[in-house]
Amino acid sequence: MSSNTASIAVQNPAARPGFSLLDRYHPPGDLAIWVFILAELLAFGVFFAVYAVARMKNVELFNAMQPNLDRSAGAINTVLLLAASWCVARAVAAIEHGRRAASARWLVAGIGCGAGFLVVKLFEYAAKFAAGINLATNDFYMFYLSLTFFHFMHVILGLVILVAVWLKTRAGAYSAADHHGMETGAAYWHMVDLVWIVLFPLVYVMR
Amino acid sequence: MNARRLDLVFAFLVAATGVTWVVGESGSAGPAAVALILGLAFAKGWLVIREFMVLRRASLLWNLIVGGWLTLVLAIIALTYWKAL
Amino acid sequence: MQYKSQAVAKPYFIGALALFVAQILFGLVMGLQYVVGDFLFPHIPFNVARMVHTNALIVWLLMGFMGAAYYLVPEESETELFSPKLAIALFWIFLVAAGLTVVGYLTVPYATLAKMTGNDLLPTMGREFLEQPLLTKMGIVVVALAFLFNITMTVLKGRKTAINTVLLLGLWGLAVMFLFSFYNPDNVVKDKFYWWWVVHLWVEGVWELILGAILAFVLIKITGVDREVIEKWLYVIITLTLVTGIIGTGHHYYWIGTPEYWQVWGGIFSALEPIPFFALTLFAFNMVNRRRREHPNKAATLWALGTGVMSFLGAGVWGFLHTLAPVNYYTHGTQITAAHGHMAFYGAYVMVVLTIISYAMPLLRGRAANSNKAQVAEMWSFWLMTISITFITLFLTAAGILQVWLQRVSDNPMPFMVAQDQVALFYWMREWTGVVFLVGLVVYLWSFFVKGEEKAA
Amino acid sequence: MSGSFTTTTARNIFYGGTLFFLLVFLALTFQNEQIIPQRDQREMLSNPQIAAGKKLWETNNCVGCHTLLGEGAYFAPELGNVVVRMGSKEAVKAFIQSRPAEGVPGRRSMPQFGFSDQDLDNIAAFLDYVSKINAAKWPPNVQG
Repeated sequence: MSSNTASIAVQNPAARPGFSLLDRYHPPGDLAIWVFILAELLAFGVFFAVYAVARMKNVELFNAMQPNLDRSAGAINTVLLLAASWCVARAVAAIEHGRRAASARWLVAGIGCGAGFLVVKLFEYAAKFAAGINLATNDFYMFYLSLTFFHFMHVILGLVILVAVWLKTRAGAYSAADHHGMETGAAYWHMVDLVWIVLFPLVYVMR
Repeated sequence: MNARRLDLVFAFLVAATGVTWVVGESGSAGPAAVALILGLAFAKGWLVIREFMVLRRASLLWNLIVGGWLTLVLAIIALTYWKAL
Repeated sequence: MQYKSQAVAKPYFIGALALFVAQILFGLVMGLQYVVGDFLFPHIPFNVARMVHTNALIVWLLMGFMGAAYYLVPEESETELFSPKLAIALFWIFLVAAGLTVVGYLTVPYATLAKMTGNDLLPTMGREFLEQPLLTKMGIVVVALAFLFNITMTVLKGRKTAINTVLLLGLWGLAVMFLFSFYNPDNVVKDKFYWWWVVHLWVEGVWELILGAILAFVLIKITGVDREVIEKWLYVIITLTLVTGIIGTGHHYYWIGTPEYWQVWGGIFSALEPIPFFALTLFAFNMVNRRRREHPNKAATLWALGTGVMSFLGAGVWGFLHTLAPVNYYTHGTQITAAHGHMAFYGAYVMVVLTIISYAMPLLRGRAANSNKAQVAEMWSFWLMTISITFITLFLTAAGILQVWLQRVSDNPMPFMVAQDQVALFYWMREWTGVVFLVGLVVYLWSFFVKGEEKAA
Repeated sequence: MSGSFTTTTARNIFYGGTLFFLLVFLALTFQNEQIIPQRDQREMLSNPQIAAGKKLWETNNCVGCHTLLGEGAYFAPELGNVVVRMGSKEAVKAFIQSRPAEGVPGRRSMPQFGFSDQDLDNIAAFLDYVSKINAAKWPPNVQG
């Protein structure tokens, strides 16, 4: 399939009972991952809304605690995640032109940035744990730890997927004609990035 | 996919993050700062959705669902910040 | 019936239905005790009737699951059962153990039963739904392991499909989570915490895998839709189930001494638990609407669709009603919980077992479907039971709302028993609706004996 | 094209997603174990009466009628806070002792279990312990 129509999944709806409305022209990647992505976005969305409402009910606490967070680490991590997403997007662009080696290199770069995120985050957590902070400290820290930890786990899962995609790329499983699997993994990774784009300003910055 | 286009998107995303960080470090608070940061978050999210997740190639329905998620989440956040003023 | 060994499912289905009758009869006893407090007192006190009611339910559902597995696995794996003899032997062991347990509940005081059955060695009794004596619990483990061995060996030697894989996962999960019933620390908070690993991770976790697999199997058979399509739906549904349901366990950790963060985690994830049930409803209707054949068994189709709708209403909607911590603070431990429990168990698990029985029993009796007359009777029973459970749920919900208001919210909260007297009217209405349910059940059983023109298998 | 919605991908997402959320749940459970010592009054358990009382609670199937911290049957009052509601352990013991063996005509009544004085002490100690667990301010009021 040519690169420009790769994502426009043309199907005969009659041949695919169920999901037909969503199945038509869905974004690149397997529809199954998109159902999963929507479920994840919903979970994060509700989590953000609950955070926002909890903050509204206790602004003083949240405003008093927020400055204790390491905003610079948060910003560095934002850039790392964006860079990882960019690398992954470039990897897909490369494979669309059949440049398998370049695609694999972009993936390695993306994985490196994602791993960098984890390292920065671990230092951040270490500082908080050293200060004796846990989920029971107060509402703000409960949300901070819950949200970032839940996201942290998603970064790990996203990296596992990216590593699998990278291994398959190196093994020559993808080509300009068929890189469905890579698009599937990439879509999930971008979701992890998208969620952080909301999380960072909400938890670290806005007051 | 156009590599140059992706590079430009990435450059914008990093720049927007930088602005958010500066606003945070300056200790700015209040409606103007919140509006700016939320606006930047929306722009960043929308770019990731459209360009990285390539929803610009998907159907309107999909754009409405994922874009709607971003809009709704940011709107709820904006509402609670406004209520808590 | 394509494989001879599928026939072992038959006694399981019959045994399950017999226990179903016992469950309903004791349900009626309890319902009456709610309004005529001294009914059968002190011979069968409420707690004894309740044990029979809930344990019979659990055991007959397990029997239904096992019967379903014995019917479905050979056909999916395209091979005879590993050991039909073992299956039959296990049936009798299970039935006798269940029977002896019930006799024990009814004839000796519970404390004496505990002493007689060695509860002192490893105290596990007397916790809700896990009241079974140690011996029975160990019997359940042995039967479950032997059953799993039999089924797993069958799958291993035959074709592996999504349906039998998911079913196996669900059944193994069921057995593994049951092991937590042997953990009973003195610390009440820990006791309650891990007790839910059995109860919640059963009904809002692994049992839903079993449900999904059974429903998918029946839908393939009665609609003729491509296996490929149905298996995708199955995976999507069970993914959503476990993604929401595992952390959803947290909605039981609000008020039992566990930290407050569970109110957020449990609330968010359990609030999403209706989604897989909604998907299940869509799934059932979608497949039936796109059917490629007209299966003569209309009753089975009705049960399958009913499972989709009623599980969504009972487990999804009624669960959501009181799952958020600010609401649950007031409704926790009231008739609202009872209302949800009744419709959820009926809508999800009772109905899915009746679906597979409805589909498989005619085949086990050598015909493609029952006669039209018998099916009409069965469909009558469907509506009688389904409508009455809906009204039971509504009446209990009304009782619960009133109870919450009088006992928890109002300025001068009433003591429990005073509030109970105020809601007695709803208990009476529930009891009479329960009688209608029993009528529905009788009609259901009678439908097995209705004669008429039958299509050969 | 390998298909836009493949069973293999759906299956992999099922296994991956389940494992993932199980890990998150286990992490939350780990944290739970870290925090509950501040809430569950475990130091009280050095009193052997409480364990004995819990066993009596279980072997008489009290949960078949009552709730304890809201869990159980809804036929009889909540007992997580019964010591507070009745005012003292003595009042609880007196109530249990006073139940008529043949019940009350037309009314619900607790069975007469014929507990010894020691049993009663144990049960009261157990209920007292439960009432001291930090249950996030539940129940809403003393009526339970």
